[in-house]
Amino acid sequence: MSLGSNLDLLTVTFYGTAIALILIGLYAALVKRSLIKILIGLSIVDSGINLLLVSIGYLKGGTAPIFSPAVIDKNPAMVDPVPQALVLTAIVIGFAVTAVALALVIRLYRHHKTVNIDEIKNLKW
Amino acid sequence: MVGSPVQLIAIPLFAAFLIPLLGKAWKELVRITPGVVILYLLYLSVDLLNYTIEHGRVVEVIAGWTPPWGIDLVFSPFSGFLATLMLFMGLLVWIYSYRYQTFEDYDDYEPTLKYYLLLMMMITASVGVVLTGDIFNLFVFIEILGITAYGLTAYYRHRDGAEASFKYLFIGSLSSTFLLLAIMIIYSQLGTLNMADIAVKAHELKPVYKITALVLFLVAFGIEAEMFPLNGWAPDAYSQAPAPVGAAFAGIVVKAGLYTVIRLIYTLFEVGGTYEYLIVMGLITMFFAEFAAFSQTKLKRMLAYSSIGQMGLVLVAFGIGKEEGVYAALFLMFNHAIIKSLLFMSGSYLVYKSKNKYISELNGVGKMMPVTSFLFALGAFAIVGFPPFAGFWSKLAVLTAAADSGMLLIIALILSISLIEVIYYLRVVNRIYFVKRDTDLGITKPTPQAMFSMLVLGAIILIVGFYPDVITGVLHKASATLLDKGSYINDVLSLSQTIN
Amino acid sequence: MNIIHITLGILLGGAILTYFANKISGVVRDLMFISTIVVAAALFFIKMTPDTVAVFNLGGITLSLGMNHLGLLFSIIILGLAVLAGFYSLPYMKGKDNLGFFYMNYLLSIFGMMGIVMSKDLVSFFIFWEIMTWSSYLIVVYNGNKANKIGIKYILFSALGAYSMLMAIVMVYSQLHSFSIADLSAGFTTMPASYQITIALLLITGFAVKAAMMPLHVWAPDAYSNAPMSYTAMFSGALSKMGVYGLVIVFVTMVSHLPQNFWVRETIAWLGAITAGMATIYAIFQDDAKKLLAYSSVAQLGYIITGVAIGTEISMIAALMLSIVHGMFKANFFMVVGAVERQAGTTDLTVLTGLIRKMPWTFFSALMSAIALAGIPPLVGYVGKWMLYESLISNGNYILVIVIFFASTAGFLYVFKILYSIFLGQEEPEFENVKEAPALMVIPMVIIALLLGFFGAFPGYLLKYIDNALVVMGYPVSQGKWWEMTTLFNAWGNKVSTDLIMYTTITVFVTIAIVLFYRWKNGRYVSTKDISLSGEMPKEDENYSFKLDFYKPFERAISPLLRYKISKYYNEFADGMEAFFDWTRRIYNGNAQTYAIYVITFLVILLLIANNIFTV
Amino acid sequence: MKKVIVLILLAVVAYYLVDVFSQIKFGENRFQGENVRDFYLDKSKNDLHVSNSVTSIVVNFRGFDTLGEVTVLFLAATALGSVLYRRKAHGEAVLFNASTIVRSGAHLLFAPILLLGAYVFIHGHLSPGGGFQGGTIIATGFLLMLLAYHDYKVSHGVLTWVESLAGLTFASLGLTGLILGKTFLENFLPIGTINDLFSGGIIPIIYIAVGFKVGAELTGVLYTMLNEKEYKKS
Amino acid sequence: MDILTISIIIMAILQIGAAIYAVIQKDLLYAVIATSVISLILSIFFYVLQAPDVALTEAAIGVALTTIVFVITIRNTERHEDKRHVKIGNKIIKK
Repeated sequence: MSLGSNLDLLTVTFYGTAIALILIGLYAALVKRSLIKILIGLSIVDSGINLLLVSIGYLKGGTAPIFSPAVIDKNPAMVDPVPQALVLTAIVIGFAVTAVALALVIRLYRHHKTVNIDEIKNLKW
Repeated sequence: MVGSPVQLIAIPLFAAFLIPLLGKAWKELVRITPGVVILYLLYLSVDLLNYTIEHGRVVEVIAGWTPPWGIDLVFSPFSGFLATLMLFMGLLVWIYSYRYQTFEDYDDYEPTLKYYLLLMMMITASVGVVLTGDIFNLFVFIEILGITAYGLTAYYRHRDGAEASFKYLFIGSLSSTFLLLAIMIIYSQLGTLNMADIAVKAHELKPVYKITALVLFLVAFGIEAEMFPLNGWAPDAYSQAPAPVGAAFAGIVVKAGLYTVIRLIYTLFEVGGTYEYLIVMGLITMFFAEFAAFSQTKLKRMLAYSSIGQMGLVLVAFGIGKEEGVYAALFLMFNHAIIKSLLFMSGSYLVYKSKNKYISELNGVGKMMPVTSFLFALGAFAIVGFPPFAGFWSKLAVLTAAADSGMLLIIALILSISLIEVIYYLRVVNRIYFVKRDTDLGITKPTPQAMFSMLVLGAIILIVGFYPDVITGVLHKASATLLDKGSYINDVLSLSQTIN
Repeated sequence: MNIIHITLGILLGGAILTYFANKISGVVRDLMFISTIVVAAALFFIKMTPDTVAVFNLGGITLSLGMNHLGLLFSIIILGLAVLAGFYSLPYMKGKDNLGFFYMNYLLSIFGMMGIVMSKDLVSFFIFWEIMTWSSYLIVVYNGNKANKIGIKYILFSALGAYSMLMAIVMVYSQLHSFSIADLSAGFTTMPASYQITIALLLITGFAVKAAMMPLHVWAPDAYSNAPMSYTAMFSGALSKMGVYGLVIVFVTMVSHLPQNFWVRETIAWLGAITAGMATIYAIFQDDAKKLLAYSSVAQLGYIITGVAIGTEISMIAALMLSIVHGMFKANFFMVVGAVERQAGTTDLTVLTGLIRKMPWTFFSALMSAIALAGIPPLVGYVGKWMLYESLISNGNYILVIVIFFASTAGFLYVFKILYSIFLGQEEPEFENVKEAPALMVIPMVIIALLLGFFGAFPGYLLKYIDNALVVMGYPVSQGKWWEMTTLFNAWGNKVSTDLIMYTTITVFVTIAIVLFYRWKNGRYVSTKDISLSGEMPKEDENYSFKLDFYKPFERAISPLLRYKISKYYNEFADGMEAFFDWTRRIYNGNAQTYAIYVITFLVILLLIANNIFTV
Repeated sequence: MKKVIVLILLAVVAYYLVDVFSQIKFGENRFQGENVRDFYLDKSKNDLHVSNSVTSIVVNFRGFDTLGEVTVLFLAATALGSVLYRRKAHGEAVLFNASTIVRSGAHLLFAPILLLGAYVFIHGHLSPGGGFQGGTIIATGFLLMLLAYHDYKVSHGVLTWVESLAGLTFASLGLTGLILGKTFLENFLPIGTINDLFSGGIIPIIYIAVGFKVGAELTGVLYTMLNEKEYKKS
Repeated sequence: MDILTISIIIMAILQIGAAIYAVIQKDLLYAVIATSVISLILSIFFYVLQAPDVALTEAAIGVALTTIVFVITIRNTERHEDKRHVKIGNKIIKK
């Protein structure tokens, strides 16, 4: 089951969706007023980045980079494992940052009774 | 044989996992172990620094795989100097925050454990950022630095810590997004993540990739280094964090951010126009930060803006670029770390009781807290560059560097900025000593250990002021190492031939 | 460890020890303070030989300190005034709080000044200059009232001057790769023309701020009047002379080589003259003695600046002579006002009256320094002024002479105002129990007064030192015997000397004094109320000595000129800057999303312009 | 107004992103010379005898990243704890008992989920998966129990012990590499033959430690957030 | 254009639609669910791109944990984006 067929269509879909996700995420983060919606936007940006990172590592007709017993002697062309390792770390860091951000949102709500970013402006000038 | 640089990161990690257990055995251990660890690391890094000054770089390989394949840590006089400076400041911040009064009001086991853990890890993360030789590893260390900074900024309940921390997190996550995009472009084209390898292969990059990657890197690292349009979060984070953390921000965290920009421009990419970019951005940052600092009414926010302004000056010095430029920049970094931390430490004791730290609440505190206000005034006189103190030599170095490369306009701009600095710092000193006390705010005497760390900083200012040759040797060696990129590359990449 | 190390070491060590001595007790502090000054001065004058050099190596820069005759001349002013003002300030400052701090800064500014006079290279010159600046700043704001406004104005202008000087120093370094003044004067002509003129102008602005030249003088009146009088004596007497010292060096080493030599000298001379004129006019209408003296000090400096700017041999002698003499009588006048303030409690001229009988010695020294200030023959002020006129006329700028002449005669007006309102006039019951100032305050004043007289009679003593200084600056030797003036001849060939006029006036005055003295016995004591006013007998409580609006008609005549006070424009500029700064900080409006939008806009701008600013 | 500006900005960013990424060919082998990818694949198969090369990269070649990674999670949990810390918890937790279906289902599913999680991180070096994935699955298992039963208590002490011990094993394995004269995190155990359970030296051990650590940490995080007292009611 | 490519394209469109829905939807709970849909499709893409490890991680962290953490936060703060659109019964009333 490999993505052999017409490559340029797949380029458009994978790169296209990744960049679309990044842009939609950024739009949400920059325009929406609710803190949670901003964080949703940021997590969508993270997903877009991760998709982009993995799709960069893809190789036409390559299999997963695992030398399972079935495939160990045939040594087929393998997909690039390095971006996968990076994405693994990036996903977990993305989650950690989102968790801390949401904790901050709870704390802000406790104090300001609102999650609207325009109303949380004690520190200015 | 001198210890290996990886201990500078492995041992604090080991201790970080150990501390929760130690805490169960004896509560006080939670406060003591970070200090002991940082002290040992400081000893180690000073020892390493002396070694590298004689014998050149120490490149430490991790997991046995030599640089282009595995991750490597580079302990050169340049990164070593920064690491030692950070560890020294970390030690002083730890001493300052040992049994710090506000923490006592929180005298619960939970928050103190978390504070000391996050503080130690913030220092280790900055040392990690400075030492690592791999861009993805740099990304991970910047994230650790970020997470600890978010946690520490939001430490106090009674202040707007959460708001400042959220702003820092929001902009920080944007910075990590751009960083990932840039690493992606670099990896897809060059197939390697090692800095020396990238530096070698950078010329193979097609212009479109190189420029986009450079821009993404500049914006991501610009956020960490608090350049002008990207540093909205910085004043809030500095002013809302607890006093020791504010001193740590000024002394350590912003140095790591600045290091990333410098490593990018001096080693990673040889792109024309980056030095002018540094000068222009440095000047803009200096202008806006100093203008904002001038019209501040709150003390810690004023110190925050002034710290950003000083960083702008360091950027300009790095932008000037030749041997004197880098030497001046490093001298400025050293002075800024020492003096700004002293100002944060002593300043926050002067306005300790006031809720939002107005400068007007400083009136006449000189008589009540003679030593702390003397130290604050000493810091103010030093940062402004009055001669017998440390700040003068670094300002002179920057100006001579600018004059040598014939940038008269830049000298004029730097001097007019320091004119503004003179006014708003001496305005505060005026209030401390020469205006009668009109508020009924009580005062808090600093704890003995807080006084100790402040006095150490004050002594350093005087020593470096009267006899700057104490550290100029190290600075010259460090600036020489940064400048010759060739020796960095073949030091790191030559290892691959020897080991396997 | 030659004499330079010792003197500077004593001064610096003394300053720090005095601060800590204050913790022990007042007496120890006073002792430590006065002994530091006396020992330093004594050692300096005994053992100083002009060729001793001390070299330090700090931060990769060689700092060399040495002494030449020019430096010796200025150090006479500094240490002389320091000793006298030191003794004066012991009783004057009794009872004020944290005096350790005050005396430390006092000694630090002396240390700074001695360092300036001794420094052979620009960096040490700048270091001591800044030490002098911030230590004098700490004293200007010492007694706290309106500290912020006056202090900030003072430090702003001094920092402006210091930083323009620093820029010039750094430009010199970039051209000649050395900081030493000798190399500078040798290599000045090799520099490109644009560098030459900018360096010269920057240095002139730097020194003009300290010498309170017209456009940059705004800080002087407040700073002089707000500082304690014992320090102001030294502040206006010696500290402003550092500006003159700098100007002398600049004009001698650099301006003479400049292509625009004539224009620079002309503008600075005119600025000096304008300073003299305007400051005298302002001084006339001041009601507070301190403010009046401050403006008068700015005016006197105006003469010196003109003298230095003209740059011929006689004008340089006049300038140096005036700076020494101004140092003496200005310090004396400030001490007088300090004594009056301490004894009578106020320095407001409209309130003070009739202290002549109560404070005779103070009156005597006030009289002598008034005569010297106004340049009336028997005293040394006349010699300086005379030589200044001599040089201006022989140099051909006649309009300048008219302005200077007007300024110095108008000078007499405010001198008379201060003498008349404080000492003469009918006594008031309010000042009934005013006694003479304590001995320690009176002795320095009387010493200076006598010196004024002595040098008036025998100017040669002073001129000997000035001559050695001129030789150092490259002028030919001009000094004759100790009683003569100079062997110089002015443009019309007759000798420049005031001996004739000087001795006639002295003989006339002395004879009158002797005659009066012998007739003293059958003199009749007359109370100030015993005046017949066209037949009316003055009632007991009426006081006919008018003090208010002393020169009202003169003021009405001059008032259109007074509207253009320069400080009005400075305040407008300062408020404009403040508003602009306040506007710029609005950029950080506290909303995290706006900061994120700033980041994205910066990214977009960088992406758009990346191709043409980064060349791959 | 802000919307318009943001849209324009994002359009420009989109243009540049598309411009760069359209030139990077999808699925085409870009690296010809000796490059990192082939090196890792070859070394992971022959030197380390680890079949899942992603795991060998994550744990061995770029082990330092994972050490940093684990610290990030550890610090995130600490920072989260310090941000949400409240001295006197007032008001009762609003957690309520889920419906019986969920409770019985949770009871049924809890053990298999833990088993699956354990399987995933034990076979990290053989089949896809590993420390992070296994740990998260275990955390979801505990989450299920926390949501189902309002009085389900996860003892904080045990979590801290597991978390710290796992972290210590990871760090000490790295340090023993250093002590034995090799470099930090280098493999010093026999690497066995590829594709059987005990292959790849210290890599599986590290990944198992990571599994425990991540599992304990995320459960702690979820526990702190869930037991965050319901503020609205009080 | 075999079946796999078509299904990928459909899923891609679905993902972008879910992203837009997540941004536009006022009720934050639905927005969070849309985010988990995005992560789910992302996990499938990772599987298709021959990256099983990452697919497993994305499934575990992206879909499960991120969603639950968001839901917990919504429970502690506000469900609707701006208070004014409070839903009573099925009518949305501006408060």
